[in-house]
Amino acid sequence: MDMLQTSIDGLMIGSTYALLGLSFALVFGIMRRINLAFGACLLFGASLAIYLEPILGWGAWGLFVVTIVGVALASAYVERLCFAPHSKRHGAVTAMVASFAVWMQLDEISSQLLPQRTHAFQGIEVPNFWWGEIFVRGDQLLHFVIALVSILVLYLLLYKTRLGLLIRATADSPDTAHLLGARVPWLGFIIFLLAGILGGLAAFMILSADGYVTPLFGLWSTFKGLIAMIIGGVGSLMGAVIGGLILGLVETHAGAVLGAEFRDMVTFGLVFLVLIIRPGGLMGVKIYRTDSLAQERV
Amino acid sequence: MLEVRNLVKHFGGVRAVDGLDFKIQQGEVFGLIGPNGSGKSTTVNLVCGVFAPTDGEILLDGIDLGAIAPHNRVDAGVARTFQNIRLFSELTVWQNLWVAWRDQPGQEQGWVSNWFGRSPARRQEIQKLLEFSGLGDKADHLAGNLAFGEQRRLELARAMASKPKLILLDEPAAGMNSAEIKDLCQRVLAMKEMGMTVLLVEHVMELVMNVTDRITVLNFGKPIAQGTPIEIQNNKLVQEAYFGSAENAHGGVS
Amino acid sequence: MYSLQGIGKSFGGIDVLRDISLTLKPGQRLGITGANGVGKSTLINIATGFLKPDSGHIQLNNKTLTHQPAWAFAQAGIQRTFQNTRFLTTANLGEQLLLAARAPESKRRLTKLIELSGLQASLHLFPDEIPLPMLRKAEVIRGLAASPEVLFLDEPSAGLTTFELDQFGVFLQQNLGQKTALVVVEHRFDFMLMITDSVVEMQLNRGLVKRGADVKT
Amino acid sequence: MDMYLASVLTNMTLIAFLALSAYLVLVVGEVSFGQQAFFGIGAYITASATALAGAHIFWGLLAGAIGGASCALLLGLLTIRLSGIYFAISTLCFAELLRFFLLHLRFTQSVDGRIIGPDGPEGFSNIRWIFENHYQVTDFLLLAVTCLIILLIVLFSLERSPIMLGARMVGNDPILAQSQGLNPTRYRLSFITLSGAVAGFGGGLFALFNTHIEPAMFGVMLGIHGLAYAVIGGLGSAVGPLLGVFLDIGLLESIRPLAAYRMIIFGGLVAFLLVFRPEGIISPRLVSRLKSRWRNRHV
Repeated sequence: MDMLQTSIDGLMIGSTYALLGLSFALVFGIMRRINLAFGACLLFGASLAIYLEPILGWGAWGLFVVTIVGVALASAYVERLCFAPHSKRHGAVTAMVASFAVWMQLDEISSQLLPQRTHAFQGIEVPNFWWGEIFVRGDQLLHFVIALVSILVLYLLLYKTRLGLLIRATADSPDTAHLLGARVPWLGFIIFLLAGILGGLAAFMILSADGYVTPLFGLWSTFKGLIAMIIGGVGSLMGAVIGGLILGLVETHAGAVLGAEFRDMVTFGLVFLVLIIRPGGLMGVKIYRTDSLAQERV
Repeated sequence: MLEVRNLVKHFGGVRAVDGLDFKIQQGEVFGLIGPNGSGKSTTVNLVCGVFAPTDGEILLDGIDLGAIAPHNRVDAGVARTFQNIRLFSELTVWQNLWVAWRDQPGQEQGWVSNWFGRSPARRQEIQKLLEFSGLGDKADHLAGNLAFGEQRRLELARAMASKPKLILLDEPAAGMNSAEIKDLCQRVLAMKEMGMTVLLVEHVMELVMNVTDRITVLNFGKPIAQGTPIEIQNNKLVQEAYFGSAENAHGGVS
Repeated sequence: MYSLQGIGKSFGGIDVLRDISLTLKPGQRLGITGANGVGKSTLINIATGFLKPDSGHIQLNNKTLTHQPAWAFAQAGIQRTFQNTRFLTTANLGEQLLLAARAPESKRRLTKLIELSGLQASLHLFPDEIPLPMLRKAEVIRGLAASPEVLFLDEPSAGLTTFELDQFGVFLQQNLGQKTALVVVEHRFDFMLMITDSVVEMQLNRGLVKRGADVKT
Repeated sequence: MDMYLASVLTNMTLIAFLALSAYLVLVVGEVSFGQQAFFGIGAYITASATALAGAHIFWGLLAGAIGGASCALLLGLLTIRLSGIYFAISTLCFAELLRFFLLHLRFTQSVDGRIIGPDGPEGFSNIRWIFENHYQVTDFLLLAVTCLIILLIVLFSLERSPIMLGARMVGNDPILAQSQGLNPTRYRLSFITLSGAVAGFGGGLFALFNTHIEPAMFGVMLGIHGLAYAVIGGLGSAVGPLLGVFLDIGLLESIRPLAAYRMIIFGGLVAFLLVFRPEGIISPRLVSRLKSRWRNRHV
């Protein structure tokens, strides 16, 4: 029974990791870029929300809205400053380092907004309940549902609309899409906004489940997102969702069996193994292969 | 229709295009030929905006294309195919057309249907275009899985999907065998019948001589002759510069 | 003696090369022509080790190279140029050429070749500051510095005017040396005839077909 | 010399080793988020060698460098197929795994009545070499700077040899490198190993200077800082990473009124700088220009 309880807890947490992973996969799958400042954007959004809460007085829903808007704004800022100027093929490293620099900046701004080490973060209250012998936290169940719905909305956006088609065409071949009239630089901006909104959702859910924010949240969420993306397959959206769920499962099980201190290490070990044995991840083999082919083209 | 005036393009010290003038009339198939490295592809890329010209003007219906950004040239009415096929291989055939799609001027549909793309009228039109390209039953195949000839036809259909005033065909016969070239001839002639204006850049003579109305011959970025296919074939200068030095005049099939 | 035997290669189920064979004696000069898309570039990439053939063997002086990595091909003495010229963007020309010539013998040869080509003035420049005809020469010098067994030129004429091409051809003829075999993939027939002594045409699915005097007009 | 100034300068010198090790990996075209691990391994080994085994500082630092190099070589061998982001993430994981190893490394001994040695998350305290040898901060600064200068001399002479150019070619265009007969794998492995040695050596000095080390010091942030310094400084010359270190630690950290806002300024500045100089301040082109100007003036 414990096994089952742990697995369900893992899936609930995994669903928020899936959103983090999706944010990375969106950016990497379409633009082949890594945004190191992602976690810092999340931290900034959360800090802004807590800072404004006494002023606005909207309670948990205020936190929800301000967090998402804050993260999206920060994400857009990062795109303009760090990614738009380095859109050429060789700009990947430079863009990554620039985003690291902005990470430091956003971190500092966040700690100016919230000078203490921990701050309470209020969640939306949902009663907990027992489902047979399994304890279900109401807020986690709500988050699980929100995560599923946002994944579904993202899917519909990407696969059923013209904007999504343009985004996918750009992922496939940016030059051709550009020549066919897609505004590729603008699409990059949209993608960062989308990633920001997803990240903001995830940030709200994770923080309200924990009940507090610390300055370490930025680094933590960057790691979780990257790892979820890598396990599932670099750049594959479906892979990122599966990777997030796997990450949640592995973490909770490792925590339950080996103890909390081993939790992170088991995931790092897992990622390292995945990279060495199957660099394309579980789902993203195709992107890995086209990337390495493109590198080898004479 | 399309008017090119004194077009010049330098790369470093190399003059890829060096003072090119020509005019294409509405409904005409216009050929641009010349040995490799004579500046044909550069001309295509200049018209499409991949390169900015060093000097000169490109006018489409009197509008200066130079002032229009490359990604807006499709909306301005210029569509093209590519020498090396460039399809979105992860998208289906239908989606490849829908990416490039523009509604017929005067029959634009609302943003809701634009957003989702699935209005019945539009589906019918896209299907018609697929039938024309001989891809009628392959709408849901991934473009990357099509055979070489089919990919070329899909590229052609995609260029037509944006309802351009002018279609540029950049070496559409490259790598084709003679049966495929014959098929391509038929298709280009059909496009002409539908009233489209085509700029054909090619060195497979079999295609050029059969479908074009007029031809300009380039050598080292400069036009050396202009005329109907028959005039060009009998032009001494062309024979000397082109057939004397180019690898073969018989369309790659000897 | 360099030989390709029965080379086959397919991409995604489509045969690009089928049973291609080719033998080169030291000092031989061979031209390869053919329409776009028949697999000339693929052939060069296989012959220089950048692609692995699906079938067939590659031998140099009775040593089998087929499954060696590309750098081993180069070390064995198979050099090439690239269609669009290929240089580092982060070092000046002189440094890059020097890298190609590691043995003292090659260094001497390199200095001589640089002198003959008139490249001295460009040595401190970055490749993107050097005009194309110079870069083409530099690329050939880079290939020739180590006195290779075989030198492959991939469309060396692209972007050159007739005059520049003539100069380039003369330069090649004078500096190839007795030992080095040359393979040129090219569209420009006049240039090809100038620097090669036989020409084969590559045809779709038919391999290499000898072209005789009929093309010499 | 002012104690504070001396310790800032020493810190800069020590971090410079880390930045240089990141630079060596960047030269062969890869990005590493894991150099801090080699730094940490070096620190632990040097500390153990001097404090536990009573080895001379020379052997202690050498052991640290060798330890860093062997870990880096192991990483290089394991990731031989990877490049780009795949390599970068694997270095991150590898570094965290090594840190985890340090977190669980318990090997305490009684030396002269004190219990010392690696003690899990508590770290390794009482590395008393600096006291036992009566080193002042300034003396240690002198030692560290001397080591850094020796390393720079080695790197500069490497810069003039075909090895460095070959490595740059492998990093810039592996295809071209292969056509020149260079084996990219060998270059990558040797430079990654070398970078491990440099980081390990720097880590050894770090341990001796700080007298206390713990696994938490060698987190990812340390490594990413080193990487950022190398990219900001530029890949043109080994001076680049030093310039990066100087800009951040030297210039901004030492202006105390700015301390609270340092990262806001530095972060924005770096991102902004990279827009205009994407290849870093000291780009290869700048170096080559300066060299040829120098030559023209002195011929």
